[in-house]
Amino acid sequence: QRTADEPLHVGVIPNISPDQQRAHYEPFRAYLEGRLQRKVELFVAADYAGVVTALTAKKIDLAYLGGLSYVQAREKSAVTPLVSEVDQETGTPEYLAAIVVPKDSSARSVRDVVARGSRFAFGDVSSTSGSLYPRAMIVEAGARCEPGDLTRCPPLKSVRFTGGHDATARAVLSGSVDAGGIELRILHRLERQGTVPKGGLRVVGTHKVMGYPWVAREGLDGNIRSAITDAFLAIKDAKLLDLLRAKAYVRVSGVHYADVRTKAAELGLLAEQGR
Amino acid sequence: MRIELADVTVRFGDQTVLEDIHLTVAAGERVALLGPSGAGKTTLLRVIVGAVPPVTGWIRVDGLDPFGSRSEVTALRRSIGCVRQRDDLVPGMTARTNILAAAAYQWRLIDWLTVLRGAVPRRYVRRLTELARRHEIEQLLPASVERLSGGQRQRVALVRALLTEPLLLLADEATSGLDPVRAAEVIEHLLQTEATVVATTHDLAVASCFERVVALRHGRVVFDGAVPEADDLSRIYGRALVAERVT
Amino acid sequence: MRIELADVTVRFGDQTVLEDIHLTVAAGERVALLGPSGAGKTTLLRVIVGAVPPVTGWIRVDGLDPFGSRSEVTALRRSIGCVRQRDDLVPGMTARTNILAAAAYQWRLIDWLTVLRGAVPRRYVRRLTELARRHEIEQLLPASVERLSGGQRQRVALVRALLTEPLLLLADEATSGLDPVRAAEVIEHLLQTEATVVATTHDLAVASCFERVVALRHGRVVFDGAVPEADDLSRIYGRALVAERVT
Amino acid sequence: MMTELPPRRRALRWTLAIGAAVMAGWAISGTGVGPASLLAGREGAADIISGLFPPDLDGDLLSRVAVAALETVQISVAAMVLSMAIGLPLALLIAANVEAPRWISGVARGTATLLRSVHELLWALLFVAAVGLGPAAGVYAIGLHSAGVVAKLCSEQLEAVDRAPVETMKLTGGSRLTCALLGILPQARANIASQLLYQWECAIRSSIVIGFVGAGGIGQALAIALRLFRYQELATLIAAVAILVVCVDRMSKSLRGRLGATTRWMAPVRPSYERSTP
Amino acid sequence: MMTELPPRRRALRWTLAIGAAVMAGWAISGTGVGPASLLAGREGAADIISGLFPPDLDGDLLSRVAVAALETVQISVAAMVLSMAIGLPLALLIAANVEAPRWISGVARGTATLLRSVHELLWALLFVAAVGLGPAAGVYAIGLHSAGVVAKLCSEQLEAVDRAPVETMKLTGGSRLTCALLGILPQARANIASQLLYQWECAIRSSIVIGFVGAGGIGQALAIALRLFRYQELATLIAAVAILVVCVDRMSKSLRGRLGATTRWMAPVRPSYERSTP
Ligand SMILES: Nc1ncnc2c1ncn2[C@@H]1O[C@H](COP(=O)(O)OP(=O)(O)OP(=O)(O)O)[C@@H](O)[C@H]1O
Ligand SMILES: Nc1ncnc2c1ncn2[C@@H]1O[C@H](COP(=O)(O)OP(=O)(O)OP(=O)(O)O)[C@@H](O)[C@H]1O
Ligand SMILES: [Mg+2]
Ligand SMILES: [Mg+2]
Repeated sequence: QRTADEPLHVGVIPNISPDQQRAHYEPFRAYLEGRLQRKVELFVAADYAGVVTALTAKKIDLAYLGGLSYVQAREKSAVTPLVSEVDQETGTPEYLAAIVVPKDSSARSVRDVVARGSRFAFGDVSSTSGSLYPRAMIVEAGARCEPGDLTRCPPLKSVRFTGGHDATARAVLSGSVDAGGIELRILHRLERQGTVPKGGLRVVGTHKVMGYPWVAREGLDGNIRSAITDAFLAIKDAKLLDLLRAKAYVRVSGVHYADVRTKAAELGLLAEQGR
Repeated sequence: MRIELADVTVRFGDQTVLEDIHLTVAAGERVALLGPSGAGKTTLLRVIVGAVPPVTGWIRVDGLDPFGSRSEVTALRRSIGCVRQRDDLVPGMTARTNILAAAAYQWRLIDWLTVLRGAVPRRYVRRLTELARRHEIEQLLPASVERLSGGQRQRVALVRALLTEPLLLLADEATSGLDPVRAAEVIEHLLQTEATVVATTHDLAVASCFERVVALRHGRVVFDGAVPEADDLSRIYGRALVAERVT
Repeated sequence: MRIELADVTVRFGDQTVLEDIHLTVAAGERVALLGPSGAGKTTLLRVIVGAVPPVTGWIRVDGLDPFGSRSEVTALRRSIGCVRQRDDLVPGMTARTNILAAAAYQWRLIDWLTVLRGAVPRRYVRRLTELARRHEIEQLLPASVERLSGGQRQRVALVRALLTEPLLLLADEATSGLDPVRAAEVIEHLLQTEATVVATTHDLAVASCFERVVALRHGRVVFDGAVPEADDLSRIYGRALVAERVT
Repeated sequence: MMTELPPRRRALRWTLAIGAAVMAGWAISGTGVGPASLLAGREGAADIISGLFPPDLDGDLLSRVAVAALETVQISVAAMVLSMAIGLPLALLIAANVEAPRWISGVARGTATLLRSVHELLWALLFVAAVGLGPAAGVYAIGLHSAGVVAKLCSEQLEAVDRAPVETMKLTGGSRLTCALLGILPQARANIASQLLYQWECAIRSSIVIGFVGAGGIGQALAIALRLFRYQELATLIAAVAILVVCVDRMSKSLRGRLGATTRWMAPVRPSYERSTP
Repeated sequence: MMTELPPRRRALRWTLAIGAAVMAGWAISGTGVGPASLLAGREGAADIISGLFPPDLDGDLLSRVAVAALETVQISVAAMVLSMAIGLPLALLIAANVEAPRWISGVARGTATLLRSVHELLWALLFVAAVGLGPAAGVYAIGLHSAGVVAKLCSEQLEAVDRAPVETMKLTGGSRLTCALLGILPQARANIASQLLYQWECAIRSSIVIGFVGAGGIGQALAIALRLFRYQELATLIAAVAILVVCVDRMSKSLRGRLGATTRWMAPVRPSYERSTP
């Protein structure tokens, strides 16, 4: 496979980036290169599917993925999570997924949402906080979601995928759906930006989600792995941390994502056929 | 319609195709345009109708400038009928629609609907029937023009030019591809109309039916008068041979 | 090349265009095909070259079936030269390339490269120069064919048909659009070649240069022999008028 | 192509050819395209492809796919209605030989360029905000984008007609409208019809992208299957799209034949006529 | 269009027309497209649109956009090289008037349909597995898809040429190859060139979808801006794409003019010739 002097290929999905800076990961790349003493090539992709495919095909060495995408990749190839970020809002590696309704909705809880047969919107199918956990929450609240056909969850009247968190927020706001699943910190960000009026959406339920892991591909040399882990743990530069939307980094392993994995398997979000 | 050309010169690139043409055709006059291939006959007709701008010169047709304002040009062109040397029927339409299309600028809504139904608008029924009978294309009217033979197409184009009863008829080799009987009939018909006629031809028998013959050679008028004699012909074509061949 | 047609009938839809044609043309014979417009002249030529399949009949050209196996057809067609009634030069190419393209099946790689450079492959230089001089199109060779006048295009098409020195020359109104001098020269040239010639024409003067005239009417042969007399002509065209007009 | 050109144009032609070659070289080397990397990666590709087989032919899935396909057809047809309503008039205004007043045709050209240079995905964003999630947003998004393409492609088909017949109409007094309707359109209609059918095909394919933002149809199913790496299901869906595309392609072919766009070609080499020896 | 048809064909025509109308009605009502919903939603749309203004014209961003645009051009040019290399030979084989042996043209047609009915996004997936993230995957994805489209569109342009010149070549012994190269291609080249330039335009736009594979260029920037809800940045990027598209459109227009695809139209109504009164 790869030799030591070949560059390290890193795949990144821009999750949320700081308000001031754009998704311009050059400082991060330079940092990593400096720490690892080897060339780093960074690919910023807009979609998990591409990064996961490249990771499991061993075309990239390190990837920044959502929890769900990680367990999907784990199904196909022995990838390992190295570190995850400490969230700036919660102060823990976990962040929050939420179910929201319009402010004048009479629904007070997720159970209300389900019981009323609402029209429901998820974000991107493969989003942990916009799809997996909201789905888990409504199932807990009594919806009977089919693992085969993801668009049927009786008694919910209809289930749609909007493709993104902001689209979900807009859909709920405009009333084209009655409730939606969204990542809470993104909702806050949208409120700060003014895209969503403050208080326009009401949170009726939240669930903790294990943070985004940095994942190493199958067969990546152990020395490099630990060097990468150390590099993340050693980030002190506030600007760099801000760019990565983290307070700090903590070591993680597969067990941290066991819950994600079980839920995904139950709800049909893992490919049934495995490899 | 009276045609006046003064000092008309046409160039394509650095090739001078018409040089210093002075020509006046009185209203109602019938002129045959003779000349060897490449002499500029087609170009002259195109200048008159406003399709080829001369580099210098002065042109009036019935007092109107074919390169003048849009309304002037439109008014002028509506009284012109053209039979062109190059085959110019609209493929994919029937012969009938091709003919009627020549008058489309006069159509009212009802005419459009009638033609869409594949029929002939009432105001054109008489004239079309008469013309079609005269040139024996009645059978061919409903056929798509791709199916017609060369001579049949030629007659369709002729009937199309005559449909609007033009005041000026520009006929560019209107009898080529027609058998001698038809050719004679066509010329007879052209000469019967009230229109001013300018017709190019290579057929000396045809030319001899016209009261006036203008001959071009290398873009210049080399003969203008009644039907040319044998020595005029050798001036026109540049060879004595002509006299021999044309019995 | 010897042409034999027996019992050939052609229909388009329910219209019978050629009926029961029996015709034999000996190798080297020159035949003029006469007939009113729509008689089936063009169709007959197209049958001989294998472009229109008859519904019944038997056709052999030099013993080969123009509707036979691919190799048979190819061998046959390579000895045929065509001048078609409808304008068929390839637009966007120069006159020179148009002419050379007729021989493209004989090109070697070097010829392709030469033509791509805009020059004439050596093996065609002599013949092309000679033909172009004879029909006075030397000046026109480098011009794009859209720029040419009707008669100029006609001559280019003629030179194209002659370039390959065909054994059978099918000329569909090859002199239409040409002035009398040129027309005479073209016919003279056709008759000088060694080829079997079948030429349609509406020009009786042209027909009279041929040793044999075949006339069609409504798809049937109505005359076959030497140059027709006036009463034959009225049989061909269906009117006595002809005799009067052709002086 | 094979003209003896004046030296100036000849030089220009060479410059252009060399420029194009250099550009191609720059692009290929810059993007790292090459057979080596493809060969090296054939395993990864083979993995994915083998993952596609056998396609999932489960009855339940098939019936869902059928419903989704119907929805896709519905979306694409509605989008085509919209795009024809907007695109065809624009095409008429743009085509140079229709000779619409210069400023009008300039505006039409600008509009068409704008419509088609904004990607369906971005139009979808706008219309999801306006009319909410669902097929309607998809229809507007695809329809508007496609209107721009229809305007461009059809105007070129209009421009490609033989000009002699149109010129004759014009020279004998035909107005711009009659020339367009009776001279240009009848000549171009077969090619326009086939461009429209091609656009329909594109609309069907575009609904895949639009499925990603929740417009429904096969697109949505594809998006889900893709995101969840359900390759066998993906294979079924790809096949469904391919079948739709093939159907439209067939229609297009037969329609072109009927309208006479394809050269009704020469006699068959072996016709089925009776041969009687004389 | 305006033919007196035999009753059978006439009935067929009516059936088709009514069928099309019914289908359109079904599609429109089924997708809920209509002016009412648009009117109701104009605020949402206005919100998004106003969010786009003012476009972000920050110097740093602009320079990054310029680099991205260059990258996009690079990707799209490389993709075009690929798609021409595959698509043009297929087009020749498919075109009915080239008369390639039936089974070969059938295979070519099938290949082209397959290539283009698989969406770029799915091709991208395959090539990400093969060559990893990056521009190369994007080039292959766009190139292959586009090859299918090139094959279809160009084969139709080949079929649309005047058949008389080709027939003459054929009747005097021309082989299929010489007929294609000397009879068909020269007639179609202007329209083929413009179809290729249109495909280039499409390749530029497709690179948006290809942001998926981290291929770089404006596509990636757009995808990211979309993901991060940066609408003002999005506006800048949309404008950049539009500018590229306009440039290609201009090139296409001038090339068509040069190659003579557009009717070099009649004399201007007011030419600038000297008028001397006699
Ligand atoms: N559009 C053009 N561009 C360049 N040259 C042209 C163009 N049209 C005509 N010519 C040239 O102008 C000359 C005169 O052409 P024109 O068509 O007027 O001849 P003509 O007298 O009608 O000949 P013919 O009897 O052969 O039809 C020819 O040499 C021709 O090549
Ligand atoms: N492809 C076709 N489809 C239907 N009818 C056709 C077709 N080609 C020719 N015809 C018809 O066949 C008849 C004979 O046509 P042909 O072209 O052979 O006549 P021609 O003798 O060459 O006449 P001309 O002297 O006018 O060229 C005509 O009535 C014509 O309408
Ligand atoms: Mg002329
Ligand atoms: Mg004929």
